[in-house]
Amino acid sequence: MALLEVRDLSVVFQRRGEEPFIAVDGVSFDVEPGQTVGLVGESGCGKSVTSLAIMGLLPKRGAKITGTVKYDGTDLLKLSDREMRDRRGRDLGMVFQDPLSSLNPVVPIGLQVSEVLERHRGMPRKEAMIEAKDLLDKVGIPDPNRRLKEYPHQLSGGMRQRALIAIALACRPKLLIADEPTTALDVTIQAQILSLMKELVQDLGTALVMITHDLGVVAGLCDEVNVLYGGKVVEKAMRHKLFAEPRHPYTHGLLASIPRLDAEPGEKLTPIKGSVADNIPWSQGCAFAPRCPNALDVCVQVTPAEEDQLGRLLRCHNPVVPGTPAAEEVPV
Amino acid sequence: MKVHFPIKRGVFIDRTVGYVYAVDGVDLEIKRGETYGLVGESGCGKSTLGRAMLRLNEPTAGKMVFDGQDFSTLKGEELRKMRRRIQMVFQDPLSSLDPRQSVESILVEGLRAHGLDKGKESTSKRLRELLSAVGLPASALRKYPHEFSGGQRQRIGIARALALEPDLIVADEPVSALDVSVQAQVVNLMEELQEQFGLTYLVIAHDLAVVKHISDRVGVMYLGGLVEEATAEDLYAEPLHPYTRALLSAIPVPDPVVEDRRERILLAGDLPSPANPPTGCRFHTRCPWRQASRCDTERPALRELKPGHKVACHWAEQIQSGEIQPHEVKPILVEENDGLSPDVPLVGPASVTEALNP
Amino acid sequence: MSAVALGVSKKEKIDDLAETAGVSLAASAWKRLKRSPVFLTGAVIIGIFILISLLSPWLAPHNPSDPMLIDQVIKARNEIPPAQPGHPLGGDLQGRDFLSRLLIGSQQTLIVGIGATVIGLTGGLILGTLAGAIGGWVDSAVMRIVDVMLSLPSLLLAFSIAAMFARPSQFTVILAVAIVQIPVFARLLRGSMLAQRHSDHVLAATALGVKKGAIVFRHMLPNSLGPVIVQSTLVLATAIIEAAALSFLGLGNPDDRIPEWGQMLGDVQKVFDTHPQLAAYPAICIIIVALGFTLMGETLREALDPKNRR
Amino acid sequence: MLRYTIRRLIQLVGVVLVLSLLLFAWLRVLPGGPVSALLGDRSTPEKAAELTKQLGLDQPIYLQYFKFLGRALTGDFGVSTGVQPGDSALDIFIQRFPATLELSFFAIAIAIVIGVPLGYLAAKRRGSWFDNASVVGSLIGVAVPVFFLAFVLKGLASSALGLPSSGRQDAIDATRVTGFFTLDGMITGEWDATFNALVHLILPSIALATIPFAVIFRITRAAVLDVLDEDFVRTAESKGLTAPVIRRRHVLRNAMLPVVTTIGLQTGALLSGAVLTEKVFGFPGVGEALAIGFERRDYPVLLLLIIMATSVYVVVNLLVDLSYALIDPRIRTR
Amino acid sequence: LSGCAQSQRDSGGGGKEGGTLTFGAAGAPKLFDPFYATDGETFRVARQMYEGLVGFKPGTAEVEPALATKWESSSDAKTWTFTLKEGVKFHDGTAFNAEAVCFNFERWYNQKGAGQSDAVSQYWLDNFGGFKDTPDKPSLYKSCTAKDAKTAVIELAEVNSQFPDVLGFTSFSMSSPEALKKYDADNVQAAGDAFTYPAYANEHPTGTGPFKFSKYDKANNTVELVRNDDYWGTKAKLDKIVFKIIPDETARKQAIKAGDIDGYDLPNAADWAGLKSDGFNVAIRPAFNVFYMGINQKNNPKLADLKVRQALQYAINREQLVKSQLPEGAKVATQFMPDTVAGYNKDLKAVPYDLDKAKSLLAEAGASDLTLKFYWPSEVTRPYMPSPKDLFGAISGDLQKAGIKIDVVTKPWNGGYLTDVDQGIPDLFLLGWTGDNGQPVNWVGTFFGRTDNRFHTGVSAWGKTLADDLAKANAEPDKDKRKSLYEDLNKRIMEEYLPAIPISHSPPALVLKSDIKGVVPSPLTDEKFGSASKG
Ligand SMILES: Nc1ncnc2c1ncn2[C@@H]1O[C@H](COP(=O)(O)OP(=O)(O)OP(=O)(O)O)[C@@H](O)[C@H]1O
Ligand SMILES: Nc1ncnc2c1ncn2[C@@H]1O[C@H](COP(=O)(O)OP(=O)(O)OP(=O)(O)O)[C@@H](O)[C@H]1O
Ligand SMILES: [Mg+2]
Ligand SMILES: [Mg+2]
Repeated sequence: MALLEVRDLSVVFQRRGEEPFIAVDGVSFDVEPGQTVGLVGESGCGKSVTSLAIMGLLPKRGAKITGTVKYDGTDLLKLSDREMRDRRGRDLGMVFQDPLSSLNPVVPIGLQVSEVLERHRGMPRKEAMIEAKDLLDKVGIPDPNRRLKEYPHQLSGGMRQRALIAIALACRPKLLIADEPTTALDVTIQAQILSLMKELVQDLGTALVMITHDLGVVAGLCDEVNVLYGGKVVEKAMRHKLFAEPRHPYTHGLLASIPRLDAEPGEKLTPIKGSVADNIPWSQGCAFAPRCPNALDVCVQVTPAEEDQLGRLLRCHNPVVPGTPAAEEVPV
Repeated sequence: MKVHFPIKRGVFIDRTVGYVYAVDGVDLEIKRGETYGLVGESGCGKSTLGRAMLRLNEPTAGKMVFDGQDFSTLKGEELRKMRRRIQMVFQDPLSSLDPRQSVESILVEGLRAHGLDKGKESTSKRLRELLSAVGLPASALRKYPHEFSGGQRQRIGIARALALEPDLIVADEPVSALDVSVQAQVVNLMEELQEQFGLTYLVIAHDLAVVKHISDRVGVMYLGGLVEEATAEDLYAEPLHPYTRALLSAIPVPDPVVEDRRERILLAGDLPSPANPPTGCRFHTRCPWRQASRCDTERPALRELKPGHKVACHWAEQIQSGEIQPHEVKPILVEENDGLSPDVPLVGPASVTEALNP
Repeated sequence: MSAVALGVSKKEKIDDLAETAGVSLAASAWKRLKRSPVFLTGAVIIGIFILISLLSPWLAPHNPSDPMLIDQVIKARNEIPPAQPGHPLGGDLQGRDFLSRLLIGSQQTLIVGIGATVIGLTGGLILGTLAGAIGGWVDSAVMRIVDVMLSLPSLLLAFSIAAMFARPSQFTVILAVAIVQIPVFARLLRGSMLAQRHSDHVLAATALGVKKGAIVFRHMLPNSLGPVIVQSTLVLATAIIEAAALSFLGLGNPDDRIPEWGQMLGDVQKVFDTHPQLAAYPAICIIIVALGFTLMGETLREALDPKNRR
Repeated sequence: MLRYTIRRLIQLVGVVLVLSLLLFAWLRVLPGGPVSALLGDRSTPEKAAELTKQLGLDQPIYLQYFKFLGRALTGDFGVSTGVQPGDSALDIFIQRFPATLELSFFAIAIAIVIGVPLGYLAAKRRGSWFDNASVVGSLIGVAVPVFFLAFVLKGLASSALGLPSSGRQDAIDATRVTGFFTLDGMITGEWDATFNALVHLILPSIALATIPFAVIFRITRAAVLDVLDEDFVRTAESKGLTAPVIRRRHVLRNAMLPVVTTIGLQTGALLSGAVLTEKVFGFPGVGEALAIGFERRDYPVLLLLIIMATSVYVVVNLLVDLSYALIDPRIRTR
Repeated sequence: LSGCAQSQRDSGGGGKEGGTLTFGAAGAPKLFDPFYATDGETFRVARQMYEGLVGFKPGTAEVEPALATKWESSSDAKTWTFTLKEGVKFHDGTAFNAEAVCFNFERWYNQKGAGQSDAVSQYWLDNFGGFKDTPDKPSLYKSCTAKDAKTAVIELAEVNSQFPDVLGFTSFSMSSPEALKKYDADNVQAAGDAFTYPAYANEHPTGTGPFKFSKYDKANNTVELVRNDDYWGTKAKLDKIVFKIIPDETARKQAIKAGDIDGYDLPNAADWAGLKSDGFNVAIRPAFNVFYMGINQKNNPKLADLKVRQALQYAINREQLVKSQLPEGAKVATQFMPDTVAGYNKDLKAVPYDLDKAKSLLAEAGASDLTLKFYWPSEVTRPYMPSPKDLFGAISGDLQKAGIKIDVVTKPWNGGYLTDVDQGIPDLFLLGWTGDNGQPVNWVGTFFGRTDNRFHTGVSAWGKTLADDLAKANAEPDKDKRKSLYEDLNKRIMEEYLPAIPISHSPPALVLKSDIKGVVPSPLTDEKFGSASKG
C-alpha cells in the first residue's frame, strides 16, 4: 500500500462576492515509502495548494477541499484539527520555498528546531537542544553550536534552507514535502541543497514529494513525475519515460522551450505560445487547448479524461506522437 | 570599472567607514552586433555593473567608451542625449513599468524626451510598429501594466527600450521572472529583434543555460570581478576557471540520462559578503583547487589563455591539464550581515519607529 | 482544423482585452472600495455633511449672529432661550438661534478641515518633494526641520503655534492645525519618494533620458501620493477635532459671529453642566463628521495597501 | 547601539536649543507677557515701560536669549507669572511632573490592558461583526474630542458613581516622599492616601486613555493580521505545534514589535491629551500647567514645560527605539 | 445684603468650635508677604494672617480701628498719632509695639532695587509715591517715631485725603520685625521675566492675625493655615483653613457640590441660582466697581466728536444687557462710580436705549459709515465683567444695529489686551475698575486725572480742563465741598465730555456651604475667616 494516496483532490477558493476559483482540480497520485515523487508545473498551476491541502494548512474559511488524502491508510482530510497537529511535523514534514520568511525572525534557530522535538518527542528543552545541534550538523551547517543561538537573519540563504530541512526532518517523518526548496537559491547552492536532500532521504528512507517548476531538478531527483497544468495532472510517468518521450503537448512544449546547456550551438527554442491567461476552464474542455499546437475541435468542447497508457497517465485528446519535433510557434 | 557603495556610519557626521565592493575592477568589451552574456551568483555585482554602464549608478572609477566616445565623463544634457543610444530591460516586468501610466504614455515618454514625437500621426504609427514588433495588439496602448501577463509586460519593457532605436540594450535578467514556457518566447523575441534592428545586447542572467543559448560571448562574474570570459561554446566545452566548472556542473539538465551520469562539483559554503571580500583570489575560500601559495594573497588578473578565452586563475593551466586535483573544502562561516550592510541604515534621524508610524 | 478553433479563442481573448481596456490602478481601488460598507458609511456621512455645509445659507432659518432671543437670556437665573416655535433648538448664551448656528457652523467646520488639510498638504508636498527628489544635503536639511517639528507632541505643537499669533482668528486656527501636519506629510512623501527613486520604473525613465523634473512629477510624485491621500482624509478629521481643542484652550477664533462647531463646543465649557445641549449638539456633529472622514481614510488605507491587493 | 544612543542624544540637545531659541524669540516678540502679567489692569504705559527696562526686556533678543541660556544652565528658567505666580518654572515642573507621570501610567495601562487583547481577538476573527464593531468603536474613540469626553465622564460618571472629578488628592494629611501620591502612601503606609489618590486618577485616566487605546487596538489588530499571514506561522503549523505555542512564540512575539513601539510613542504623545484632560479635571500636572500657561500667557512656564515635554518625548522615542532593538534581534545583532 | 447685617463680626459667638474650612481658590498665591502682594488670591490668604493699624468695618468700605485703637491728626493733617493696642504679639512671639510699626514703615520706605518696581511694591507706589532713595519721585511718607511703646507718630509730606484709610489695605499690614530681619524679607530680585522673593515671603509670613501659616503643599496645590492660639482678640473657631487651588471655575463649582470644598469666590453669575437652590449660601457683595466701554479718541477722529460718543451711548441697550448678561443685583451705571462713593451724583439718570436717536446723531456727525476696531479680552473674568465674550457679543450686536461696522479683535488679558489698550490701539474696548476705597479720587481721578490716559482725552480740548478740575477737587481739604465738586464733575463728565461709556455695576459673590457661618461679604472682598465657623 502506498504511503500517501491522494485521490481526486480538489481545492476551491471561494471569497465573498467573487467567483469561486478552482486551484486544484481532481489531482490523484501515490507516494510509496522511500520514493521521490515530483510535482512540476508553472507558476499558479496549483502545486503549493496541493501540498498545503495534504498538510491541512489551507485556511479553514474560504477554501473547500474535496477528495481523499490517505496517509498510511487514514484519511488526513477527515482528521480533527488536534489529530492533524499531532501528525504534522511527526509523520509529515514540510520544507518551504522562501527560507527567510519561513523562519521566525525573532526566535533563535535552535529553539525553532528544538521546539518540534519537544512537541513530538516529548524531549525536555536541554536534550532537545543537543539533538538540534546534531541535526544542524547533519544538514551541514558549520559550527552548529553557535548557530543554535543565532537568528535567521544572521544566516545565509543556503544555511537557512538547511535549517528548514533540519526542522522538517527532526522527527524523522516518513513523508517529506518540499515546495520549491531551491527556487530562491543560486545554482551552486541549489546543487548543495539538492544533494543534501537526496542523501538524507536515502539515509532515512523518507518518501519525498518534490514540488518544483524546474524540469531539470525533477530529472535528476524524482522517481515519478506528475506534470500539472491549471490544477490538473496532465501527464504522469516515471522520469526516464517522461523525459524520453513526453506525450502531452504541454510537457513536450515545456521541454522544447527550455534552453539546454548541452544543446548544440544555434539550436532554436520552441516556445509554447500565449500564457496561462489564455486558458479556458477545465469544465469546458482542455484548459491548454488555446495554447496547444495539437489542438482539435474536440479539445475546446470535451474535457479530456485521464487515461492510462502503459504506465503513463495522460490527459489529452491528441497526444504528441513520440519523435515529432516541437511545432513552430504560429505568429499571431 | 569599479563601483563601490560607501557604507556610512558616524556619531556626528557620517563618515565613510567602508565600501561594498559591488563591482571591483571589471574590464570588458562588447562588439557591435554581438550578444554578451554575463552570469554569476546573486549579489556578485551583475546588475550593478549593468547599471553603471548606463550611468544609472555612478562608477567609482573606470571608463566606459561607447562607440568611440567616452561615456563616463558626460554630464547633464549631453549625458541625457547619449542615453538614447543605450537602453535597458529590467528583470521584474511589473515594477519596471510605472503602474499609473498607460502603455501608450510609457512608450511615448522616451520619444518625447528626445524630441522624436513629431506629430500625432507619425507617433501613433510608430507605436503600432513597436507593438507589433514585440507581438502585442494595438489595443494594448490604452491599457495599464497590471492588466497584462508577465510575458506581455516584458514585451512592453522591450518595446519601451526599442522605441528610441538604441544601439545597445542592457537586459538585466530579462527572463528570470517568467515562466519557462513564456521565457522562450521572450528569448526568441530578443533574438529576432536583434536580427531585425542590428542590436547589440548585454544580457545579464544567473541562468547559465539561458546565457549560453542567447550569447555569442559569455563573462562569468564572481564577487565583483570577472573570472572568465569566452565564447559561449568554448566556455561550455572547456571551462577553465574552477568557479565556472562548478557552476556548469551545478546546473540541472532536464534529461535524466544526462543527470544520472553527471559528476557534480559541489562548492562548499556561500558567497562571501562583497563588503568584506576575501583577499587574493576572491574564490579561494570555496575553491576545490585552491593551492597553498598565491591564491589567498595575490588577486589573479584576467589573462588570455587561448584566443578569445580569458580566465582569472593562477593555476588555470595546471587545473586544465589535471596536474592539480580537486580536494575537499571545509565551508567557512559567512556572516550574512556583518553590520556593514548599507541597505538598512539604522543610524540617522530615521528611527525604526518612523518606519512603523507614518 | 485546429487553427480554426484556435483562431476563434485567440480572437475572443484579444477582443476581451480591448473591451476591458484602461482600468487604472485608482479605478481598481475604487472598485474595491465601492463594495465596502464601512467606506460607504463614511462616504454617505461626508456627502451629507458637505451638502449641508454648501446649502446652509439657505437651510438656516435665521441669521446666526442676530441676538433675536436676547430678552430670554437671563444670566442671573442661568436661563437661555428654550426650544420654541421657529427655534427648534432654542437659543445660545447670547440669544442667537442655535439651529441656524449649527447649520452655518458646518460650513466653517468644512473650511477649517479643508483649509488645514490643503495648507498642511501643500507644505508637506513641497518639503517632501524637495527632500525626496533632490536628496543629498537638501534632504538632510529638510529632514532636520521635520525632526524638530516632530520632536513635539502634535497637539502641543498646535497649541504653541496657535498661541504665537498675536491676533487669533479663524485663519490662525487653520494655520496652527495645518503646520503640525506639514512634517507628517513631508515625511510620508519623502519616504515613498525615496522608495520610488530606486524603483525600476524610475531607473527606466532615467535610462530613457527623461528629464529629472519630468521624472519627479510624472513618475515619482504620482506613485507616492497614495499614503498622502489617505493621510489627508485622516487630517480632515483631526483638523476639526484639534480646532475644537484650540477653542477649548482659548486659542480659537474669538469672533463667533460666523460660528464653527469646534468653536461652539470649546466656548461653552463654563456651562457644560447646566446647558449641556449647547455642547452636545456641536460635539455630536463633530464626532459624526470626524468619524466619517476616519472611516473613509481607514478603508482607503486598506484599499491602497498592496498587501490587500490580491 | 551606544553610538546610536549618543548620536540621538546629541540631536536632542540640538533640537532643544533650536526649540528654546524659537520659543524664546516668540515669547519676546509677543505683546503683553511678563510686564502686563505683573502689572495687571493697574498698568499704565509708563509703569510698563519702566518695568520692561527693569527686567531687561528692552535689550536685543539674542542678548536676552544668551542671558536666558546662562541662567538656564544654572537651573533657573525664570519665574511663573500665571500658573503659580512667583514659583520658579523648574519647581513647577518638578512638582507637577510626577502627577502627569502617574496619570499617563494609568492611562496607558488601561489602553494596553484593553487594547491589546481586543486587537488580537479582532484580528483572529477578522471580518466578523465583532471585528467590525471594535474597529468602528475604536475609530469613534479617535473622533470624540478628548475634552468633551472628559466633561461627559466628569458629569455622568462622577455624579453616578461618586468618583472625585477634580484634583489629585483630597486635602488629607499625607506625607510627601517621591511626589507620586500613590507610591508615597505605600511607602509611608498611609493606605488611605494611596487609595484617595487612586480614586482621583480613575476618571482622568479613562478620558486620557481613549486615543492610545484606539491606536494600540488598531496596531495590534493590524500586526496580528500581518503576522498571521506570514510564512513562518505556516511553518510553525507545519511542525504541528500546539495552538498556544504558536500564538505566544510565533504570532504574538512578532506582532508585539510594532505594538511595543506604538505603546512607547503613545506614551510620549500623551502629553497632548493631558493638557486637555488635566484642565478639565483640575488635575495639577504638567498638562494643566500648560493649559493655564497658554490661557494666562505664562511664558517662562510655557517655555520650560514645552522644552521639557519635547525632551521627554524625544527621550521616550529613543527608549522606544532602543527597546525595539532589544526585542528585535534583527536590529539588535546589527 | 440684609442677611449679612445680622452676622456682624462678633455675632459669630454661637458658631461651633474647631473644624477645617476648605476654600477653593482660583489661583495660587504669589507669595505670603502682603506688602509685595498685588493680586486677590494672594491678599485673601494674607488677610487671614495679618492685620494693619486700621481695618474696614465688615461689609463696608468704612475704616475702623484694628491694631491701632485710635488715631488723631494734627491741624495741618500732616502728623498722625496712632495709639496701639497692647498685649499683641506676632506669631513668632515678637511683641507688637510702636517700634514694630515704625520698623514696618521704614521697611516700606526703604525698598531698594527690585523692591521699588511697580510690579513689586505696587500698593506703596500707588498710595505713598516714591522711596527714600528716589528723590525724583517724592513720597507721601516722611517719618515714623515711636513715642512710647503704644504710640506711633507718622509724619506725612503733604495732605492726602486717603490717609489713614490706605492703612487698611492688606498691603500695609504689620509684619514681625524679627521675622522680617531673620528671613531677609527685602531681598527681592528681578530674574528674567519676573521677580523672586525671599524666604519671608515664601515660607515665613509672620503677622498678628487669627491664623498662622502652616504649609504650602505645592504638589497638591493646597495652602494650609492654622489657628493662632495666642491671638489677642476673639480667637478663631476654625482649627484650620485650607486653600485648595482649583483654577477652573466649573471645577470649583463641582468641587463644592461634591463636598470637596466649603466655599469659593466669584462664582459664575449664571450659577448663582443653581447654587442657591442646591442649598448653598451665595453671599452677594455690594457692587463696588464699574464696567465701561472705553473710547479712544486718538485713532479715529470721528470718535472725538461728542455726538458720535453719545450715539454710542444711545445705541447700547444697557437695560437689556444688565438684565440678560449680568448677575442679580447688577445695575446700569449712570456715572463712573457706584453710589457708595462720596461724590456720587444722584441726579444723573441713565441715558435710555434709543436706536433712532443713535442713528440720527451718527448721521448728524457724518459718521453713518463708521467702522470701529473693538477689542475684548479673552482669558479673563473680572467682578465687573463676568463673561467678557457674551458682554461683548451683546454690546457689539447693539452697535451693529445702529449701523456701525465692527472689526472684532480679541487678545488674552495678559497676552496683549492690556498692552494694546495702554498703547491706544483699539477704538473701543471693554474695561472696568474695582475700587480700593470710598474716595472719589480712586475712581474718576484714576480714569481721567491725566490727559495721557487710556481714553486719550488729551486729544480733546476739554481733556486738560477735566484733569485740572479733578486735581482741584482732590486738593480740596473740606469734605463736603469736595463732595459737591465731584458731584458736579460727574455730571459734566457724563453730559459734556463722555470720554467713555459707563455700563454697569455688578455685585460679585462668594459661595459658602450652608454650615459655614460668620463670613461677612465685603465690597472690598475683605472677608476674614477669623469669625467663621463650620457646622
Ligand atoms: N488562499 C488563497 N485564496 C485564493 N486563491 C489562492 C489562495 N492560495 C492560492 N490561490 C490561487 O491558487 C492558484 C494556485 O496557487 P499555487 O500557490 O498552488 O501555485 P503554484 O503552482 O505553487 O505556483 P508558484 O510556482 O508560483 O508557487 C493560484 O492561481 C493562486 O492565485
Ligand atoms: N545602492 C546600493 N548601495 C549599496 N550596496 C548596493 C547597492 N546596490 C547593490 N548593492 C550591493 O552590491 C552587491 C552587488 O549587487 P547587484 O545587484 O549588482 O548583484 P547582482 O549580481 O545583480 O545580484 P542579483 O542576481 O541578486 O540581482 C550586493 O551585495 C548588493 O547588496
Ligand atoms: Mg508555490
Ligand atoms: Mg541583479
